[in-house]
Amino acid sequence: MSTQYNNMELMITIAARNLEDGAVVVVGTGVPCAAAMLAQKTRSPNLTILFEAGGVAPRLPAMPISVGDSRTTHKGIKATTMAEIMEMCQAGLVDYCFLGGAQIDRYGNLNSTVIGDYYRPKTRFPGSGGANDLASLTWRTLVVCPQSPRRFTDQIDFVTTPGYLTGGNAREEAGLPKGTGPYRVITDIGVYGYNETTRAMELRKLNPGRIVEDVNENSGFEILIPEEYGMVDPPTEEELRILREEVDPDKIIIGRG
Amino acid sequence: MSTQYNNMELMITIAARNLEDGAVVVVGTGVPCAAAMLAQKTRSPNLTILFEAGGVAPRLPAMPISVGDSRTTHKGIKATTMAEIMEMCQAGLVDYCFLGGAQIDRYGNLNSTVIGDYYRPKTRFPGSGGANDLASLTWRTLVVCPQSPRRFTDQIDFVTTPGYLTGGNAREEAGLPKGTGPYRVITDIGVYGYNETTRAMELRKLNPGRIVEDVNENSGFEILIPEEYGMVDPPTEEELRILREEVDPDKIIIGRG
Amino acid sequence: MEELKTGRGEIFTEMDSDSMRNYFRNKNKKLVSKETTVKEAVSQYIGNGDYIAIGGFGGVRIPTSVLHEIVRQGKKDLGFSGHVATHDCQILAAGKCFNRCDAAYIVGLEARGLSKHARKVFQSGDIKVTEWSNAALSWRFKAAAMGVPFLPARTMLGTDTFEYSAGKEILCPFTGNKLLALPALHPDVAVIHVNRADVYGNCQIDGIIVADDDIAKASKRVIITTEKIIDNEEIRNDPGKTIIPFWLVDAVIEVPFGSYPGNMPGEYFSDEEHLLEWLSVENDEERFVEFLEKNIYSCKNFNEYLMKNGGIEKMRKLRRLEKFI
Amino acid sequence: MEELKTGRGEIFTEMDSDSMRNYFRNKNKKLVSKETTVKEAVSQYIGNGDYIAIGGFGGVRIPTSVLHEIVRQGKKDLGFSGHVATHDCQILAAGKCFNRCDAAYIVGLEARGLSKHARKVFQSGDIKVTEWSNAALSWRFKAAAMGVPFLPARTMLGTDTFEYSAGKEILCPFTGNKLLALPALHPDVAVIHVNRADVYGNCQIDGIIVADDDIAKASKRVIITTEKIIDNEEIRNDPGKTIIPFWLVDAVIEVPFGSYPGNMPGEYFSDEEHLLEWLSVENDEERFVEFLEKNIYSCKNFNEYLMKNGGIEKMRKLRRLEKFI
Repeated sequence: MSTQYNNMELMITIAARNLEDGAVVVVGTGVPCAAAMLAQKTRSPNLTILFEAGGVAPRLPAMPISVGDSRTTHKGIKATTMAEIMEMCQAGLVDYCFLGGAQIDRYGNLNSTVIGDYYRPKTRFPGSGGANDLASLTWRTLVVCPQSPRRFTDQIDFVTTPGYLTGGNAREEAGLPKGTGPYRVITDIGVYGYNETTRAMELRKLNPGRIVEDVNENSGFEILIPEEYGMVDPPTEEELRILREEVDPDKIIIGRG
Repeated sequence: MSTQYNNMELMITIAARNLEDGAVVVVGTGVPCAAAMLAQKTRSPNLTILFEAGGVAPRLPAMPISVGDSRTTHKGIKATTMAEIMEMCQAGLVDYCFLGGAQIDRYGNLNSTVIGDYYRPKTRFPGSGGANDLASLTWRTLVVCPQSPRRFTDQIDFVTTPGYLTGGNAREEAGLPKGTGPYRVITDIGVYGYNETTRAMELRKLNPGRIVEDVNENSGFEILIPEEYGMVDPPTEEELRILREEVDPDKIIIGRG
Repeated sequence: MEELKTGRGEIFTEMDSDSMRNYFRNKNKKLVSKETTVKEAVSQYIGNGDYIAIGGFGGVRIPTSVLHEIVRQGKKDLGFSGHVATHDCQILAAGKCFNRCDAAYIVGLEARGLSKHARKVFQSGDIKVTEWSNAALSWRFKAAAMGVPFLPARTMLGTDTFEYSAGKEILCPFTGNKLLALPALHPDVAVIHVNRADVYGNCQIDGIIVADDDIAKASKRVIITTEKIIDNEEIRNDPGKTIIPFWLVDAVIEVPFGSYPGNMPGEYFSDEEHLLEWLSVENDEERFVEFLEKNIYSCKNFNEYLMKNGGIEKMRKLRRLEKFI
Repeated sequence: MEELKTGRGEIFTEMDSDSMRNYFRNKNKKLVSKETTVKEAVSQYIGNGDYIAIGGFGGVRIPTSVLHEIVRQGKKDLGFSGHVATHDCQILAAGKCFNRCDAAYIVGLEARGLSKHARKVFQSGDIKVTEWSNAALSWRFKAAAMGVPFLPARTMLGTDTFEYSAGKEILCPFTGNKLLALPALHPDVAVIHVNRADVYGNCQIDGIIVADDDIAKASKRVIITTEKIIDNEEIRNDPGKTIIPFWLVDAVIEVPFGSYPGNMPGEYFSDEEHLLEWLSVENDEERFVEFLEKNIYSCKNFNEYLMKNGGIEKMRKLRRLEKFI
């Protein structure tokens, strides 16, 4: 491997590869936005980027600091309301959303509300924001986060945002739109999907330089290891060049890796 | 009576006097629009005129031909959707609407849908349009129409638009907003209101030159005649001048009288 | 508890939000040109039996060129939403193109009077009609646009309009009050005329929107005719002005004077003479047949219709009427 | 049939559509000037215990001058909707102004990090919180704006966010599918900063609207601060651009740079240094007290706050950041 890159650069690159041309994605600030920009500048020029606060398909001049700041509508196709973006999601027009969270469980449920008792929380986090909506209403939820046993836990304190809930058909039975749900979890160790029947997290691909033991050593629950799984191709020089020179020249995001 | 005027001019003038300053009114083309314009130019400069198709508070340069034509937004405050106008009504912001109809019954219910059997109508009329909505959702419904026993009938073929339905509390029991309902019927003979308890039509004022017998001779149902009722003041010269010179100089509406 | 009522009317369109989600998922969302011709768009996107929604307001900002082409191509058994359908309804009635209708306002032309022919069609008993009000149809489109199967409202209750609708009475889950539930309305095709659009289908509209933002979102396919095609950069210079975004749109056609004889806000006023002529010829079967032959069937395209009705000189007059009211 | 669930959270605001209709009926709808001062508007229109909704998006197009004045006047026991409440929530938390909150996004400042002080307030157990999502709060405002007591949606189902909300599961009256019912949210007061308004309260907004069209309609009283006052003729020259109409508005105040240190689309970018300073001083109780004394309590008005943070020179820089991104 001739080219050096950090975990943040790796995760952004993998995430970008998951956004096919012609797709519609709702992104937040940071990693998701960087991944979407990288995708647009590589294999997916026709990727439509939305921001939940109302920005539609801007020509992003720089990384937004807020999902509602003026960069999110710069030379955009539409500047609208949060309700209209959410209604697009509800109507089935949006393929992907990108989320993170303080905790994630084996069914892809996310916690960004509280650690500890709800009424006397040890730690209060922001709450759902748009996460619950995007995960409920877009077709596929992508999660990007570094992996640790504390974050990957079945002792999730609060289900802020739905994954497959209790697994199996639970999600659809709860009334959430058919055919939606968690799709990929992209970490510094590997890329995970969900078992078609049980809806529990399972390995899809290992990151370069990782061994399969890393997967469950860094998870509080058991991630299924199928007989066959792939290896992530390392970021190409071209991907890294565009990411570093065009997407995030000030290293606001990739500098954290 | 030194000044001559026709029935149309009389009805428009009476209608205009019912629109107090600061009120909000949804109007259609024709008489309602002329009445609202006359009110604005006389005692109610702060009358806000809405058109159900989306026009808000225009400076009307001429009589609109359609409630959606470009005159309805000329130098207006807002140009919006039909849904937004209807939602303003539903939220309780709109004081008056003006309606007509092929038939009206003693409780102020209106028919503008069919004469005869619904499935094989003798005559098909346009239907509700916005009439049902405006009568359901604005505070007070004004009806302006020439009076005849055929039009004023208890054999109404179809309740397109709600008055007090079957009278008494029927309207509120049906789920329509509290405190709303028919307010005045302005005809060539008199001005009618509704009994506070039974909600049946009753005389409020007689038009100039009319006698009380004219009321029920020109109605298919019995209009209540209370012990006390008033007399309509004839249009003033000033009202007629403004109506003829400024509101409808081409005599498009008043020419029909 | 008293029984809650259901209107006896029929629902003509798809109700299931999940089916519609699948449909919208598979729409092409690439920024590609959708420029085509009126002939091609009608042939490709409107099939016999389809349910269509027409933008504008009956005689204001209507897609006349497409309506004529529907008649010319002899489309049959259409459904349509009569959400103040005036001249548009009259054109489709002339071609006997439909067999069912969600009716809020039909057969009339507002202050201009009633269409004798459209009335005859509706009085024949051959057309299935479900009654609604204007707000009800607006909110049915809005429900569809929002991706929910219904919206609650406080209109139509207690009337025959409700009785012959397909609405349902419900109780508010919070207050217990009676409300009207309106089912989402998802047309197969929307046909909308706009002031400006780029080739991808991003549209700007001047004046009232009526329900066209929601109709575009509610419909499976969207045909746009536009007074003029503008560059995508113009759209991007004022993103607050985009009413219909490209991913909803299947066809874009530049049709100057495309709302004629209707009014086009900011562009030209309605041709009242021609509209009155239309109403008048309906009184005489023979004259009506000739009139339709001249104005629709024998025209190879919309320009020919414009030329037969005064051409550039007439358009200039209607522009002046609009600009110097 | 399985039992339908109800969230255990509290509804903090008026639910009855008829009561709200009576309120709106009695609002003054005359076209009269509502110009006033921030001090006067806060004193007259915001009472202790009121529930407020804040326009913009936390750190974008926020009515900072009014938020500071609320703190300065020591308003207490407010409720508020945390519909991406970031710096706005942080300001109100600094003044310990509220005791209840509809929370979708609170205590954080998006990519900038979390507010230590706001978290402390929310972790104290003294604040009643009902959970929602961003879309849920948007739709709650929309229900109120539409004049209906609830709207259906397909979000939040199956999660703890639902469990701690005040939503209800319902079945669609048409399809039988499970849906979420969201109760209308009618704040006592909305406070919204806009790009341009006339003295009557007709407002134009550049860039995203977030939920401010609906918030203005949903609220009993509306306070508008505006970058500049424009003539009513400017409003009438482009009626398609009016987002908030005058009859909803109770107070209008011209406050240039009124969203500082937030971003104002089309005008100036956010002052990230000052926002980071604010986050940083929250780590030290003493420095935080001094910081608030300097930036809020000792300021006789908003201009003084701007002067203390770089004045005209700083504003010029932020304008350049916005205009030449």
